[in-house]
Amino acid sequence: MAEYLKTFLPESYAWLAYTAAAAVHVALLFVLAMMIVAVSNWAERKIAGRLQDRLGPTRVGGRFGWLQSVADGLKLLTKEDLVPAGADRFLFRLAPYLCFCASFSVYLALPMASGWVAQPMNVAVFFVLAVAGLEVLGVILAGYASGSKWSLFGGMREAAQVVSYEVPLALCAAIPVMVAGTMDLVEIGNRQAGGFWQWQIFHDPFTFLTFFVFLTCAVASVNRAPFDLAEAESELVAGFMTEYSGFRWSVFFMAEYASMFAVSVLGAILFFGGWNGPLPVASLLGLTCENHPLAGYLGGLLGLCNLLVKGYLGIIFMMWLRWTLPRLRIDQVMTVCLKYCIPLAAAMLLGAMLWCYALPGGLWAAVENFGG
Amino acid sequence: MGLERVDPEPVECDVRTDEILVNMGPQHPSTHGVLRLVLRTDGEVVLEVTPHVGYLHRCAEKIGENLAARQWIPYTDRMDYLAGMNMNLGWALTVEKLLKLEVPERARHLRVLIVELNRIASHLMAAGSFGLDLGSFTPFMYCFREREKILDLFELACGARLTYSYITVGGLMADLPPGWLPKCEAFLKDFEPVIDELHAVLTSNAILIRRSAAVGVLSPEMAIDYGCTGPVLRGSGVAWDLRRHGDPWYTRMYDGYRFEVIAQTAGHYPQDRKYPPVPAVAVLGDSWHRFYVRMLEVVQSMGLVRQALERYGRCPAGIGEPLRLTQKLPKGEVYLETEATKGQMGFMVVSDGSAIPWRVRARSSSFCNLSVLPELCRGCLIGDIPAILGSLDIVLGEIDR
Amino acid sequence: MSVAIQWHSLFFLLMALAACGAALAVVLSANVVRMAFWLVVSLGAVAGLFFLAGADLVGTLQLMVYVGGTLVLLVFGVMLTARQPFVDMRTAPTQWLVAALVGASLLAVLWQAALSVDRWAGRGQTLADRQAQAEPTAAPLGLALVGVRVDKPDQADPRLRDGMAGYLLPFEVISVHLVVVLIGAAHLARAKRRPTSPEPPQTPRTPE
Amino acid sequence: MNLLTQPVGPMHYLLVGAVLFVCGVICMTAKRNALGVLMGIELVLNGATLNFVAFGSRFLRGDSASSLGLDGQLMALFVIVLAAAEAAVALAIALNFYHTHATIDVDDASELKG
Repeated sequence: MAEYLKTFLPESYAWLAYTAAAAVHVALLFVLAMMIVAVSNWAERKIAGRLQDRLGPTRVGGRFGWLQSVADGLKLLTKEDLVPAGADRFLFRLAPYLCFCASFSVYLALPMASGWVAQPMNVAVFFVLAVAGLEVLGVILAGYASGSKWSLFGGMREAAQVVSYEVPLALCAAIPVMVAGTMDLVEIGNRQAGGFWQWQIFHDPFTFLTFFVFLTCAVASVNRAPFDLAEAESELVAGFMTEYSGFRWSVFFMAEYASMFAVSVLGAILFFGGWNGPLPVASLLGLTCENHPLAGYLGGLLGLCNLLVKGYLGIIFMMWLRWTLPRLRIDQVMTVCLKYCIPLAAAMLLGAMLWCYALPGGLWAAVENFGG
Repeated sequence: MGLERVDPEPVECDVRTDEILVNMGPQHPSTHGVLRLVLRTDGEVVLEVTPHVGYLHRCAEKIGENLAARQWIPYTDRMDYLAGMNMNLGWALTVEKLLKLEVPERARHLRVLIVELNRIASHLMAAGSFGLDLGSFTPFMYCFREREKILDLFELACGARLTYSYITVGGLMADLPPGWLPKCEAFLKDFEPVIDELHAVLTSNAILIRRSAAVGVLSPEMAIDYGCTGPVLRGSGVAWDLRRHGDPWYTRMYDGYRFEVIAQTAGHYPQDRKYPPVPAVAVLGDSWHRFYVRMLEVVQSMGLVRQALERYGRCPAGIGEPLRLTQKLPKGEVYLETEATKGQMGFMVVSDGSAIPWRVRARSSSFCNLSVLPELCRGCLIGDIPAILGSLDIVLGEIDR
Repeated sequence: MSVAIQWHSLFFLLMALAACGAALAVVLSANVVRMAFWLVVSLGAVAGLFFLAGADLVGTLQLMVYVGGTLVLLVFGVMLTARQPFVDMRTAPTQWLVAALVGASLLAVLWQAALSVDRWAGRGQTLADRQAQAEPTAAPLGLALVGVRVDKPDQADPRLRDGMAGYLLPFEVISVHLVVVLIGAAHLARAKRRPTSPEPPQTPRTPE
Repeated sequence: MNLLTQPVGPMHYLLVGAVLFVCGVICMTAKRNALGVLMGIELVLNGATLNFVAFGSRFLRGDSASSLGLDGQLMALFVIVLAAAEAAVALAIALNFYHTHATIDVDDASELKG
């Protein structure tokens, strides 16, 4: 894109072309993330309403309350932004943005379709996990800087929980990485092209089980119920968000949804074929770059839709959990992590390793070999 | 009975840090009103809990000493505002006992009908908010939906949804409107499957069991020592229900009614239908048992409502005359306890012979139930406090009066 | 070489300024939580510098282990030991003076040393040259850790060529060392009292 | 604009590393809070890691000759991992000290003085 823009500009203004290209990329990513937040916010309220035998939003923007998120956003923007007297003002103001930055930086390395990624990275899986784990710093700082004991409890809980759950999460992510033989998310996604039987979750029984451990850890690492201890309403008022109001509060909120979607997409790419649909429709229709650039573009768009649907299925699953289950206690959260998730993930890693050694082609290839 | 007492020693924890003094309430979401708990914690471990009450004190008893006996009925509504009918009944029976005033048979059955419906509503609220305290929001809405239906029935009967003043000294304020009985029957029919739903999302939910089983274990001895009553006492395995074991003036209201006193005696609950089994991790007297007792009592109350519906329909018209405001009370004093939804609600009236009582006193069940909280919470985690408090099911209006 | 801005240099400058500025802020802030915050910024910027140097695995590891693990642990420690919120312990001016003197002389030495070798200045190649040389490092690093050096196939010494130059032994030693250290840290952090409850309610937190 | 127009070499990394190192040293000597000292150590380690990476990076050197190659990055990996272990132990010591002395001021840790 920068090269294309450069043709319109004199040589000495080449930097302008680069800046414009970068700005467009950033804007695209930002709009994508904001749309995800807005839609998730609406969906959460609607799903919660349906689960609870009520309607959810119905007024703003037509029959289904489509514009509820806009109304919520306007309300939050116009609310007073309070800083408690006992707070560390500087850190208090900064903490939400730290959270926000961490969860949005993840999108830097998340491919949205084959090759549609802001920054192609050799170690993308690792990078996504690392950056997603940074969100906890903002939460801890928010908890500490609020100068409230409830916030402090929330921050401490978050620190303990997220640092612990990063371990099984990384172990679970290591298994599909090992099966695919690369940490590049684009490459991992492309390897699962073909059909749903090529997805890594169906690679062997171990990856199948790993997915469920991954699911548990992913829900825990983005602090959703039943692991939402950091903001446990009935215990800690609102945890680290107790003292926040207005826009700053909504920034935390956006960060939460953004990381929910990021972790769903990560799961989709690692286990569910990413942008490859259950049936290879795009390649059957010939929507690849080899045929025509425009066809490749259409195929990418189809892949994007695929990925968005998969990501949203993940988000809807998390919402379903949140509105159904009670919350765990902090010691039980730790027990789940240390006594169940880590040993299970380690065992799965070992199992998948042995499977890859014995039957390199995966379950499908094994079946084919057996039949042939 | 396989009881386990909570270790009274403060719990030693691994990584020791500073003790923190935290104020839980009076504006905390899970203190069920304006209760204030001062927690002394070491990290997440609670070393000491001190409840502070009185934020909702409204001098109800003193007001009662300046009003005619029947005029105080609306004030009883505002004590346990989740079970106004039971409060009305307690005061009405107390004054009736002083007056030796009999109510007609139709009024008796109507009272049973209304009071047991209110018990269902109150227990639904308790079950829902218990779930909410443990972080499960949706069952709360289900409970509220059913409670709304009961409140609709009450609104049809007396015009009010929360503070009814329906049962009064000498009978009831009005008879049921035409068409009320079929509506009540329809509600019972609809409600039956909802109980199974609630059992599915609450009682047998694995997380809820782990959060509430063996948490806040109250031994029967301690329960009796602290004067705990109602589902809290029965949750500890003491089969004691004033509807059966109380003052004859009260128990004769239930003459001829069949119901079970819900408590785990001899290792099992009285069961007339299939309920989720008691989980292996649950200890008698813990939060789970208190919750379970309420869930089973709802079914008993449904049975009582059904019986009352049938009996009420057979009675001749006449639901008693409300006491005239100028009617002089006989000299003397009466204390009567009734089985309200939260426990034994006692009212005392002392009369010097005038129409206005000389002394009025209310014995709050929630107050006694709350008094055991510091014992139950010693050494628990912060997350357990809402569980224990929710299982005690207190109402601050009644505690502070 | 055109006069156009080198984007790589610009980003390097941004990251370097962030790293140095935040490091200075660590020194200058009195509040320990703010110090931790500035340290996060500084180490994050260093991770950025690693990325700019083409060491993406090291950069990611820096983000994950250092910023996400070690610093969280550190902030956790700050919270556990903050008697009242926002503790600050003032240092005497004379101590500051001594520290500044030591620091300044050290900086002078290091600065001089860095500037002394002309080859290190990195002049003379274009960005395109460098990009041609840049290659993914994750796989060679991983192989080196298990003892295979794919980047040095032309070793003169045959022993080194057969994997002796790999890092398998240090890798193992460090793994064992980490386990020992974590167990030791957990043991050290425990209060020296016998817990009376049969099941301790909290397990000591350790980093990954 | 000089810096912007010329490519970055290991020298620039060394300068940044020197600043980090010196800041760390000052932190270690001047801070009285044990955790402040710990943060100083982290800064020092990072300054050193930066040097390793700079010398090991082909991207910066442009020539593969006489470079540390992958060894530099491997060293950096080891430093990062060991720093995590070091922080865990140091934190445990600080906590223990805090339990016994109710402070983490390192100036109070003087029992072993003769």
